[in-house]
Amino acid sequence: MAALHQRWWFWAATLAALLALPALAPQYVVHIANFILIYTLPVVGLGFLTGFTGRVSLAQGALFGVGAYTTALLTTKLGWAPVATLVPSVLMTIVLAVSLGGAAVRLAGLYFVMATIGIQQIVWLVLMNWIELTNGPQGVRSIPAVGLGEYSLETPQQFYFLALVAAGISYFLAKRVIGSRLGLFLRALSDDQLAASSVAVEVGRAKVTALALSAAWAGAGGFLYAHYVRFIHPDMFGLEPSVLFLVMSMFGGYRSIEGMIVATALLESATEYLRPFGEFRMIAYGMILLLGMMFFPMGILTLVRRRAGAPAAGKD
Amino acid sequence: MPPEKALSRPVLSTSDLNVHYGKVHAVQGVSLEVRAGEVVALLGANGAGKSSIIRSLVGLTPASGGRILLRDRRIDGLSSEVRSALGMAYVPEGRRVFGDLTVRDNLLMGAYLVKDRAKIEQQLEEVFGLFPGLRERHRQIAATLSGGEQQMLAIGRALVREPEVLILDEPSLGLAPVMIKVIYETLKRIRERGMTLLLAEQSAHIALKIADRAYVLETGRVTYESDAASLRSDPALRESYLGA
Amino acid sequence: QDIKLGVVAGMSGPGTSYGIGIRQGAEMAVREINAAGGIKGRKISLVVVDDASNPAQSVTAMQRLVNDQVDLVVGGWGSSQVLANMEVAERAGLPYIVVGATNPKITTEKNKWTFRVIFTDSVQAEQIADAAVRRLGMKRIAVIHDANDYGVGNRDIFVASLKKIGLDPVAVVPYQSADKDFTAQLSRIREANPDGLAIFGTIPAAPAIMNQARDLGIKARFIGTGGLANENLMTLAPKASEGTVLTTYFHEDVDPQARAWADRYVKEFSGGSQPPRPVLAAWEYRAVKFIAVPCIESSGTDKEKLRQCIGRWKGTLFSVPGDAYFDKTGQLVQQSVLVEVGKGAFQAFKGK
Amino acid sequence: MFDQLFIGGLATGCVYAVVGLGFTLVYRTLRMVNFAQGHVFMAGAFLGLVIAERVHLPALPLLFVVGAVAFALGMVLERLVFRRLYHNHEVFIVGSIGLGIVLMNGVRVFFPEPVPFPKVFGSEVVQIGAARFQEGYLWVVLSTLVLVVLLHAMFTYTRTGRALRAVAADAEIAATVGVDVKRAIALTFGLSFAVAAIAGVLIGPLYFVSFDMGDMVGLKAFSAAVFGGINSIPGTILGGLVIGVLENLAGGYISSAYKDLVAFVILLVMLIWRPTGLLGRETPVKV
Amino acid sequence: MTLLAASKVSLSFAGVRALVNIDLQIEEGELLGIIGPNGSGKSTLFNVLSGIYRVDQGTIVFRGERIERFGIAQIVRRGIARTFQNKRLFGTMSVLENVEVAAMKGVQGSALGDVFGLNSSLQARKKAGAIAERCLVLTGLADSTGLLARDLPYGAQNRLEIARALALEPTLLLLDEPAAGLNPSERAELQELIRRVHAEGLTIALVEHDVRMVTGLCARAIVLDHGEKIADGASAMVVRNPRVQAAYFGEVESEEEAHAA
Ligand SMILES: Nc1ncnc2c1ncn2[C@@H]1O[C@H](COP(=O)(O)OP(=O)(O)OP(=O)(O)O)[C@@H](O)[C@H]1O
Ligand SMILES: Nc1ncnc2c1ncn2[C@@H]1O[C@H](COP(=O)(O)OP(=O)(O)OP(=O)(O)O)[C@@H](O)[C@H]1O
Ligand SMILES: [Mg+2]
Ligand SMILES: [Mg+2]
Repeated sequence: MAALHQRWWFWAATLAALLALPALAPQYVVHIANFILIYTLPVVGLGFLTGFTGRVSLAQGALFGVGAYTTALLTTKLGWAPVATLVPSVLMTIVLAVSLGGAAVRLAGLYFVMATIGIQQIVWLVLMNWIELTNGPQGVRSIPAVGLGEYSLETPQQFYFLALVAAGISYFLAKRVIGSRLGLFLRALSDDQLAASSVAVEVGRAKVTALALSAAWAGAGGFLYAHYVRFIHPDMFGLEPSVLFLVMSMFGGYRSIEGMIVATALLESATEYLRPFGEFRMIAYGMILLLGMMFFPMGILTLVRRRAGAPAAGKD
Repeated sequence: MPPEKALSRPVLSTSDLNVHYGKVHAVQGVSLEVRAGEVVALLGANGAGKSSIIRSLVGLTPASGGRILLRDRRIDGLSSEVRSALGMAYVPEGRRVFGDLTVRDNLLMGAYLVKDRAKIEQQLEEVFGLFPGLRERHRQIAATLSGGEQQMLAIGRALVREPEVLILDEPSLGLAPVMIKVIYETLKRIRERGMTLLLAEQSAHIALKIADRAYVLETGRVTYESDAASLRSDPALRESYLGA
Repeated sequence: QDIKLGVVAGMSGPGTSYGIGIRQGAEMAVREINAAGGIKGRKISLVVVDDASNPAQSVTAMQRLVNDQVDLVVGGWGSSQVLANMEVAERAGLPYIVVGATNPKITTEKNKWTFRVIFTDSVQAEQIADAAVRRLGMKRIAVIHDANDYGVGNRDIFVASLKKIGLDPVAVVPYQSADKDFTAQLSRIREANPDGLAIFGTIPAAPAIMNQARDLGIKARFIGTGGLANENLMTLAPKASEGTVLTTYFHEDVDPQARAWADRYVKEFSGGSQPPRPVLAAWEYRAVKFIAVPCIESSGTDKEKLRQCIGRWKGTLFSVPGDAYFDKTGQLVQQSVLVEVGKGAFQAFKGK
Repeated sequence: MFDQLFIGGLATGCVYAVVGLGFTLVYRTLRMVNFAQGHVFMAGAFLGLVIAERVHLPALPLLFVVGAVAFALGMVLERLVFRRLYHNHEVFIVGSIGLGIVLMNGVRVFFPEPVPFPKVFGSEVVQIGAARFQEGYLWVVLSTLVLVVLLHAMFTYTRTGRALRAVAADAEIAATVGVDVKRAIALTFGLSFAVAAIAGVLIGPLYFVSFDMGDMVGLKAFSAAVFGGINSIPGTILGGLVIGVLENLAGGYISSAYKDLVAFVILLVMLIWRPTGLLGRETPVKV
Repeated sequence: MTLLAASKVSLSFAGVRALVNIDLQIEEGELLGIIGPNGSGKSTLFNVLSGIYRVDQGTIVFRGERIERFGIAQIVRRGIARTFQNKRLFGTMSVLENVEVAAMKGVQGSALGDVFGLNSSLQARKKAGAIAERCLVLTGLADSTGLLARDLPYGAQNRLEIARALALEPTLLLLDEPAAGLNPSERAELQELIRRVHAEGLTIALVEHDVRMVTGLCARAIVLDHGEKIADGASAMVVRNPRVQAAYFGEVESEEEAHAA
């Protein structure tokens, strides 16, 4: 009765396919795979917040940007080695998220959404207008590639394994988070905050922790992104990616990390496989979201799960 | 029980009613009937399926098999609001008042299908007369009422429209003895006016005080059916079916 | 085997109308060349990718061209997109001629494989500053600009050029591309009482600014650069745009060849859903036909040879007065064109 | 300058408010946020454009016709689309974002460029003190007032309004007292579409209409609705006006690059001070 | 020894005086009954003791510490647990998880530490699991651990509330109408359960409308009416008090009848 993703051979096959990809697939496909792997970080991170505390955030794109900008500026302006900037990027993102959003997490539902829209706009405006620091609308160019000793990860193939390892680590850590005490607390408080506090859950602390974690994931993702694309611009971190990340974190199924990853792959590559639609491409994209939710409201993963024989969660 | 009532036609009846929740078979082929002017009690332990039957009667949970008749009309398949318009009123389990609305607005919602304003006012007065606590609090937001006050409100909401069939799921829940008395007095009075009542209760002895007949349920099946008098008078019977 | 010509541009998103112009220019050039027998018997096939006017997607789009093994890329719209996707071309060693991005940073000395035919913001902003003071006699110039790279780049050079001439702008205010209401900015400008208002932005903000400025009673004459060089300016601000003076990338009345080409272009594409927009189409067309094709003819498709050939290119292009050539940063050096809005159309500027 | 900024801000604020009403209406009955609302506003503007260009109607009838058509479309879309999305909030958010994308790109196929809107509200410029503005602004302000008063009265004092509130509180139980819940929700969507479309027609002649006009306005309108108190119709209006005026004043006096930033920072600070919005009222806890 | 002492506690809501100058002492190891008509302030009293409402006036001392300004979680950590009259379960979580959350109270160290494996709280987690098990067995829910809390029948939800509160291993347990929705035999079981945990040394305050249960379990009872304490003493005496009779049972009701109810 185990769902597909609980069988060992499924994992073995997935792993083999992932490892073989750069050798078999054209560079362009590897390139898209890299984006997918990179994006799984902010998406899974956002999943902690939305799926597990019930708080919808539209600021994840901005936090992703903070990670990217931190490493970009440290490497281009101060000449740090890229590997040395991973920790500062993640820390910077956490600090910013907690200082801007720490007070906001106590807000209920929609008020939190609106606060995150505010945070998103503020970060974007600062990236755009604080020209002395961020180069403003010129963006940051010539960001160095991540180097491992002599070897530097220039091509999509080379970068792929870094992205894969990062996504893998993020996946397993994420699983640990939601399986941990913290995960239990977060689910409890998203069901009923008052009841959660009356069983001794420090609601405020748990929520801020969730926010910090989701920021950490975004920051790490931003780090990878900056060193892969090697040019960043404020518009890459506006509301659009925030909405995209939100959609990716919800499209795959309620509280399912695997679902988030599958959704990221499906939606990030959509712009490519929908190319035949030409100017109707975006319409097709919207249709995927809309019809997906209309007909698979428990998430697209239910497709797989049903086939594997597990009962679909049923509620009248 | 006056004999003419025993002969009167069923107002509400089910035959071979089934309810499933996923794989849980909560109601298994229940047939019951409530005749005009009668008070029928549904008794049974926790999880026996009383609420499931009632929810499928009022249209909140779809029946997975069987039929439900209101007078001679088949109503399973009809939506809740249509059943309500046909004369059913419902006091849900666990109060479920409209939390964001005031007490008064809650009662007005009970009278949603009543068009005659004067009539509504008169009914409101009657409910407030019954539950003076609610009158004092008529502008309070229902969510902030005490548990018992909410229960009174839920009952009041069903009474304002003077329904033909009144279905109550554990009306005594959370009420103080004095309030239980008031409510059962009221139910008696209503029934005298010819209203038909179906009543689920945990505490058999309260329900049996006014019931004409009772069905005892166990894990989704009717295990015993009789007139209330025999259950009332025979402690052994009560003991064996109701554990009390 | 065909020669593969890559085109990247925004064919959806905010740059749609420009992107489609670029595609049309390429199609026109390629059709003509193939009809004439191709290059040494080899046909050109076009690989067009849409980057949705989005910098992140632009990287993917260019990667796709690299993957499809195109021989060179002619295209690119939007400075943010080009700044992002040129990194890919540089890394892959793919010759790339940019036609639709004006940010000076694209051609610095760091770019090896990237060239640009359209002139930069710096040239345009400098020329319009000069024209404003010397030819239009403006004394109190205010500036309103988009806060994006285009607007900020123009503003910096424009203000610097004014200073060189000895003039300070009376007000400089930014707006965000998505703004619809400009009363806040324009109120400040009105306080400054300017006689010229320089607008560095694009459609639809620019015509909206013009309309609202007139509503607020600002009488200053408008000036601007290539961002305004779009027929929609007159559709959206029919009255307010009258008299605006701006630099543009192409004008059909500069020489008869340009006129003939423009007529052909309009005839060929006016049936489509897009209104014909010759400006960037002209650049794409000229870059393909007069720069890329001759180089492939002489140097073949070896990338390094092709790159060197383009770098050495020198010649004439219709609508460009005099000779044009690439400088050592890969920028095509040329004279720009000044136009004035009159009777709902761009006219070659006839002022002093 | 203050007059100009203030009046300009009021008019923009009114637009935020009216679009925000669309959010409020849906939220009040469904407890969900329709992320396509901004695009409905955009589509409404184009609907108005098409109608105004085909049949030359005076302003008031035009508003009525557009409102009525949008109302019908809202009911239809509810039936075909939204009804399948009530499952939970996540589904609704993603689905409505998808719908927004479809709407926006659908309109783009027909109108890839910004289009001027016929000046149905006149093109005169009115001067009050030092402030000058188009006649259309007056229409915006007046229509906003009328809409708010009507909707507020409907929700607060009528039987239908009460039923909508009851549906919001507990749809199942509302059905058992005789409320046709599906119709109530369809009505809500009809109203929210009508309101958004009217806002589109009001703003069309002031600016241009373009397929992407709903993005920013939708965002600001959402903020306005939440900020004012998403449960409260007067709150939405207040929220809209505060945001409109704030950003205009900030743009005029502080920095136009940071005008949105100023507005959002103030919103954030105020939210922390009043976590349920200006006029919002969260049902108090009672356990 | 006095475990909890409230003195002169008052609270009103927009004109409704929900608690008026309440003085209350709960002795260690006591099982105190609290009765009163609907809306008399019983739940409000619990809300005040558990930190959900702040008092307008008065002090609450628990084990020598003033707690009336403490937050909810702080008070639980001091050892006061409660159940809710209107069930507040974690609906989308399983029965087991509902109880586990509470049992985690005793686990030391930051929750984040678990994720990165910094502190080996595995032992503590196991202990929490054991506590949860025990509470579920105690409340007769051992068979339904996998069900979602929201799918439980009403009566079982009640027991889950109790199991969750017990898993907090409190010193003082506040039960708000635990018998509501139970049938007579289940009431008997519940009564047995309460007696057992009380015998293990837990101090309990019980709000109940089932007077027989209150008199059966509690040596002492207090009666609230309109927010005021109108009686305090041996439970058998208290229910005979004429003022209580009038307010709670209705004038004509005899005690026998009340018991029958
Ligand atoms: N939504 C649901 N999903 C799954 N199972 C359910 C659901 N609702 C009820 N059940 C199951 O159906 C059975 C009957 O429940 P029901 O609520 O009808 O009992 P009841 O007799 O009303 O009990 P109580 O007296 O406790 O209210 C129970 O075993 C319960 O677990
Ligand atoms: N948040 C609130 N706002 C307004 N009134 C409130 C609030 N909370 C409680 N009340 C009122 O305070 C009074 C006491 O309520 P409480 O819930 O304590 O009663 P109770 O004794 O528990 O009654 P029951 O036995 O019916 O549960 C009630 O009249 C109630 O309406
Ligand atoms: Mg029940
Ligand atoms: Mg209570």
